[in-house]
Amino acid sequence: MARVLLFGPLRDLAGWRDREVEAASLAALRGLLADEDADLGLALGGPGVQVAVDQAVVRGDAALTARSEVAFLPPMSGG
Amino acid sequence: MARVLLFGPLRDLAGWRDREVEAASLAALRGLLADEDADLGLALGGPGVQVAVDQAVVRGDAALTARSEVAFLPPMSGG
Amino acid sequence: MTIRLSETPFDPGAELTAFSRGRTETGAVATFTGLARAERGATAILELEAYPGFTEAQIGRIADQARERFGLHDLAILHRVGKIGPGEPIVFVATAASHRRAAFEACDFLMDYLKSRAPFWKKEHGPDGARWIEPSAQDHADRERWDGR
Amino acid sequence: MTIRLSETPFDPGAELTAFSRGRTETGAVATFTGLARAERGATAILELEAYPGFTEAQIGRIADQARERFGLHDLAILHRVGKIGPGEPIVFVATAASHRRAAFEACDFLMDYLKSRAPFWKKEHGPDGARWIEPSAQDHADRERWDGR
Repeated sequence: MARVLLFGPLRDLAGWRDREVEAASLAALRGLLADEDADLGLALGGPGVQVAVDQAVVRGDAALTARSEVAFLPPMSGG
Repeated sequence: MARVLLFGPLRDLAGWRDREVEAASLAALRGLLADEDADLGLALGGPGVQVAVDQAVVRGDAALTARSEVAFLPPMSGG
Repeated sequence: MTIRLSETPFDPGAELTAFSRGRTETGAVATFTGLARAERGATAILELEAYPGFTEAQIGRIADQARERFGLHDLAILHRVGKIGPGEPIVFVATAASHRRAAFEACDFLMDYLKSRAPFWKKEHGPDGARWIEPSAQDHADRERWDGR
Repeated sequence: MTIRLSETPFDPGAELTAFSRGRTETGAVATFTGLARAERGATAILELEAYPGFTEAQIGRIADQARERFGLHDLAILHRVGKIGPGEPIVFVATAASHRRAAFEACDFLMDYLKSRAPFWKKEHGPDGARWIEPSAQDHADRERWDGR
């Protein structure tokens, strides 16, 4: 059960901020979220959206464990 | 009796900070001070020394009244 | 070096007092405070979201760069998150160096980074509803001044 | 706009608190605080002399230039005079503008003026006696950056 966090406009689009999702990889997680909510699935792969696993930005796929924290970070606004 | 003020190194050189001097013009005042203390007289005409009469910088000669305040301003240090 | 997020309003003056105290070799302290503008009523409330832990760590990487690049003695960054009313401080940056040029440039550099690339998401709640905002073209141009210098 | 000389130590943080309070349209406040360096014991005491009235008026003329040139909303300059110990603030400059670039540049401009041309006379009292000091070549070069820009 990885913990999934959404930030900024992604949170408004999805209607939730954090959830537990059972997935063994980032690719599998993306697939599960897209099956549930096609708009969200598209947005998570949209331009400038970064993904952090356990607070480290990752590119491409990554293995997830039961304690992984996966954050989807839309383009940053700055402070 | 114009009031004469010395600043910075001029004060250390002269050994005084302010004095009353009877002089009808800046030129006359310079002459009087130089007669008393030749080193000070030279220093008052030294490079970068400005003169303010009643807090306004003047170049050349200026008439003085009994209530004039004459300040000799050596090169400024900045803050 | 301190990097902090704050959920509640802060006083930039209190930060400067603490930052500048007891520095006998520093010479120069520059600060910047960003305040929420009311935009004559167009923005009622600004809402800033961070990713706690991640946001501080990302800022910390740039802070380390600034310390090295400008030879800073110290720096402090304090950033509001949550809902911010007009006139409230959003961000405070302080830099300490031997001389003023380094202190000014480092403060400027850090602000350019914070305004364009730091992990914050910003929403404006105005009379016509809420909208998410992105850095301005000026913000990006300001940051790019430092590239390759 | 305030321009003040102070015979006694001041807290730059208290100045910033007062300066930044209640600004709903300002957006950006930059400050600079110059602190007396101990120079590892070489300078025990710094002594600064001003010409009261004249000094504030001369600074005021440059402050007016800065307000116009950078579109400032406000500024404050506080300068110590008299004997200043290591670590004590010598000068505090604060600038308020809509955007950070103007606030930073105006603060930088004012400091370059104050360090090179403001009517102060400065004496360092060190272990080898006292000496009057003049602006450094760097101070003059810093100020000249603004000429003709």
